Amino acid sequence: MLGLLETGSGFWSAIIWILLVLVIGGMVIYLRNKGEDSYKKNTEQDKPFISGNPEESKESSHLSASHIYWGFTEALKGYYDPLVKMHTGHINDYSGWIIVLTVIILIVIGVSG
Amino acid sequence: MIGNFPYFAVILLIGCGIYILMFQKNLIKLAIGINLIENGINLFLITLGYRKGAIAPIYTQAPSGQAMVLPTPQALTLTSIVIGVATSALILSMAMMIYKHYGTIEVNEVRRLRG
Amino acid sequence: MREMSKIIRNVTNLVYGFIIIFGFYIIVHGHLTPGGGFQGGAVVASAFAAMLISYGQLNTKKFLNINIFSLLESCGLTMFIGVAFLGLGTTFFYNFLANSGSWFGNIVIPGINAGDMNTAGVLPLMNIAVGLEVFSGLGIIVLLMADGAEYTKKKEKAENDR
Amino acid sequence: MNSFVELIHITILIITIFAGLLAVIFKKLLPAVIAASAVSLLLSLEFYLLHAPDVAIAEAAIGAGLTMAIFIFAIRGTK
Amino acid sequence: MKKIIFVIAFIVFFSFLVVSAVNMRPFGNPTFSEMDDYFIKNAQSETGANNVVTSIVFDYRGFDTLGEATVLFTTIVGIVALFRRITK
Amino acid sequence: MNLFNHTPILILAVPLLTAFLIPIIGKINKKTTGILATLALGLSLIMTIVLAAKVLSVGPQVYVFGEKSSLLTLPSGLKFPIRIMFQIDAMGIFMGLITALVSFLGAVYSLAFLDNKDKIDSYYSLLLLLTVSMFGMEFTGDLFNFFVFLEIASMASVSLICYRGADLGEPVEAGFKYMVVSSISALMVLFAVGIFYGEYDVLNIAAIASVVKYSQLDKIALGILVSVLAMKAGAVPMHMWTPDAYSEAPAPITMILVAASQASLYAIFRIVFSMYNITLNTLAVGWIIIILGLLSMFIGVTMAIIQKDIKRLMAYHAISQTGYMLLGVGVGLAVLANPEALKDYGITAMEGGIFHIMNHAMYKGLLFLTAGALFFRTGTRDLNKMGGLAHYMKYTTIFFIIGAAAIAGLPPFNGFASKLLIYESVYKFNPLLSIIAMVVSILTLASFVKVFHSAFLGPKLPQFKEVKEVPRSMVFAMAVLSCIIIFFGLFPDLIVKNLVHPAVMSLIEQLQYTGTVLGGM
Repeated sequence: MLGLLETGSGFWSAIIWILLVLVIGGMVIYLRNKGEDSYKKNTEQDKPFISGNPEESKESSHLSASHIYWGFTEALKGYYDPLVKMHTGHINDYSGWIIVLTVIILIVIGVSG
Repeated sequence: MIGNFPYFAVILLIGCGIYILMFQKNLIKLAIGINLIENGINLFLITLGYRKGAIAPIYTQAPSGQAMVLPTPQALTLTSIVIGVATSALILSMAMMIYKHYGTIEVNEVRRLRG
Repeated sequence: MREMSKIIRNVTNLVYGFIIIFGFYIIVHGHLTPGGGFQGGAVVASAFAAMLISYGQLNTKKFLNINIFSLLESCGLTMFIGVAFLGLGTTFFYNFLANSGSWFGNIVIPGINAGDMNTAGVLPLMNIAVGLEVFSGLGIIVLLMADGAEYTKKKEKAENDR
Repeated sequence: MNSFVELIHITILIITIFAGLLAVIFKKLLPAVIAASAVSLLLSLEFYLLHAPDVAIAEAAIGAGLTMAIFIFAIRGTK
Repeated sequence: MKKIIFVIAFIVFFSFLVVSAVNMRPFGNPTFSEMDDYFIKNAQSETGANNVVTSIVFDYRGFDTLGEATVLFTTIVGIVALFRRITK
Repeated sequence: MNLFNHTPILILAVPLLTAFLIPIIGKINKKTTGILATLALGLSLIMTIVLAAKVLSVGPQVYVFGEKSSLLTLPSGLKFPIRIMFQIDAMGIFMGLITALVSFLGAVYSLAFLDNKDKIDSYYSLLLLLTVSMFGMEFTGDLFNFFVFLEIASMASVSLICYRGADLGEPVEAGFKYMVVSSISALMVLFAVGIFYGEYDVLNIAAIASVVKYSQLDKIALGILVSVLAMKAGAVPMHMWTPDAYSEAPAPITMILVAASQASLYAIFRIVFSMYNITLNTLAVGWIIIILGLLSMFIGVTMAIIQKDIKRLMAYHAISQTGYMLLGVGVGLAVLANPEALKDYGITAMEGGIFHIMNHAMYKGLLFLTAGALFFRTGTRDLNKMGGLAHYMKYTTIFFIIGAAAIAGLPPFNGFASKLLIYESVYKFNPLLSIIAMVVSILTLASFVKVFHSAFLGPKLPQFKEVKEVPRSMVFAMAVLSCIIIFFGLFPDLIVKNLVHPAVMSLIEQLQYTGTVLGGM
């Protein structure tokens, strides 16, 4: 069959996957349409509720890029600090790491015989 | 008597160049380092082509009956010399442009791109 | 770069013509004696460098023009690759003129000889093409870098020197 | 005779290495460039002794002449 | 810390270079030279040039030479583009 | 004179001739240079496809320069070839197809992206030269010739990286750094070439393969070659030039630079598989490549998460995706001496790694082009300053979603297919590696969610009122790449069976490569 990729232990076919997604998606949409019918548009119901405070202006509510994974980077501070420090931008380091890695590879090749 | 001495000259020149590239902090010095490695490798290639008691591989008015040195490394070295001058020219003009924009050619200060 | 003293200028005047002629000799005799397109081109370009150093680049620009050089360079390269293309009847870079009896096609007797200009097929053509390319190319490099040296250095310093 | 030629080889190579070391240790740029250029010049001599006249011409013209010229332009341009 | 690593790496790298220099075949006595002997023997009759090096540069390895000329051309185009504010 | 026999050289020679002529034409009319370059690259794309059909149906092609017949490789009485030759097997033509496609689309994209810049003729000339050098690295069968093309590639890419350097300092800085490291790498390659020459007096890769002994010197040459070429491919910890260069180059050039670094990756595979093959200690070298791959994957993606510059972020992802290729092929190399394991999962792992090369070129190219489109309209690469661009640039948004989904390995896009092959086969080799690869994939998705959120989502910002959709030629280039991604995602088996599997087999079976030149000796 077209689009059937053998992976050695099984197979993958994007077309079957899409058909499955369509079927399941259809079922989900069907279920959703059967749901709550007291919801009405353009009433109080679809306005955001921020504990009774007025909604902020849209410009200031946009989260900028450097804050998105703040918690993640803060939690992994011990990993990130030395890593960022390693990227010094010195040209000497650039060439130095090449020599370091060449030496390591040469030693591994030499030891392994 | 001479043994493998030319090869040691080669690796000393390469070592000088790599030392400059790893530890010295001036952009033009880095260009000199690359130039030194280049020279070392040229010497390496020519040394590989040498044959004791042989003459240059040119038939015009050569003494007869002698062996000739290996010609291929000479052709390779010609290529590598011209490539070397091209490399130096490009590196040096970039160093000049860096000076134009940054006002310095010290490695410690030429690092706006990092992280 | 400012121009140097009168002695140096006179010596350059005297010498640089000979250097250029010697360069072209090396280019043309590339298939007979040591030398060839690269070496000859480099010698010619070093004559330009000497001229640049002794006269200063403002004066040199009167007789060396980057536009003409870049035209010559493209011509040389196109000629080189064109000669390679001409061999396409058999393969790329095929030496179709060698031993054919026509241009540069005299048959040589293997072994040591005095050297005949009219041999070696496409090699002299390629030597000339590469020589053209190399001397104009290195000339452009030298001229541009001399200009760039004036352009990038600190301006007030340049005023002091004057 | 043979050992004499070898002696010349060794001498030239030792001077070459010495010039290379000088190019490393000079802090000022102009002396370093001149030392690097001396390396090229000596190498060109060595190439000639190794029976590579083609390469010797190229190295003398390009390595010692033009490279030094563009290095000097670059030093002028970064001052 | 980093500097110490670099110094050690440099020394080890240099010692590897020394190993390669020691293991290199003896100076002046090529072990194999079949390819070059072919060039020396046949270059004159095949290309008609007395200078074997030239016949290698332009005939046997002509494509390398095209590449080399291209390197020079590339550099010049690059420098012209880099210094385009002056040449205008 | 049958031009059909000369396709291998015409693929290179036509763009090369155009590159030489462009400075002359540019003096007369600057506008035509772009169209001329695009035409030349289109011609070479067509010829590459023709050659690919020939290679895949007939077998590896050999083209000898300056010999009476293009098939005659060995001069009488000698055991090895003396002339330079092109040896194009399935792996080479696989890389060639990537190169041709990517550079053609890059030229099309540049038509609008770099409209009205001064010295535009230099730009197109360099673009053509970069393409030629990549073709040369992939097709050549001669080690010294490879060095020459490596040098052209680094010169051309450096000049293109600092193309904006006449006005700005950062591009020149990036170019300088790249130049220094690539000079070291090229010179070290030349040193290794010298070692081979001194030992065996041959320069042809296939000829070296037939005599290589894995002696002390061969080990040193192997170590140097692997490390410096891995540097050119951007493997950690020698990756630091990658974000600098990729972020400062013009966007279409960044796309081509990705393909150029993959040409270096190809060279590693060529040297390890075709030149040494089982003479080397496959387990040790395989693990070196696997560990390089793991480090690249993990450090690349974790550094990408904290970036604020959109192109720098994508550059770190390029490093991390290179890790996948190294991982897949490294596993294949580690089990090369073990026929059962090779048949069981080694070949699949290599198929995954090699297929990932093509996929990566496509989706990373697409992503860099969308980043370029954002830069073209907004004038900034800083993610903190962007926002709400989906309102203005509908097509770009769609293309970005396709590219991001593909790089994160979401089905049904092409990234998933190759990553699935890698996961499943690597799991059989060592489960831990497979798990790390999956974690990296999740982190990739996370960081692209960040980009999507901060650049495209959000309310309309006042400073971007004037922003509109990019010009048609840029949309065309992105649309072609998106179509390819979707096609590869839907029918991965077509590509794997017809292109990737022959490529893998030509790497594994050394005789397929050397036999075409040396006649099965």
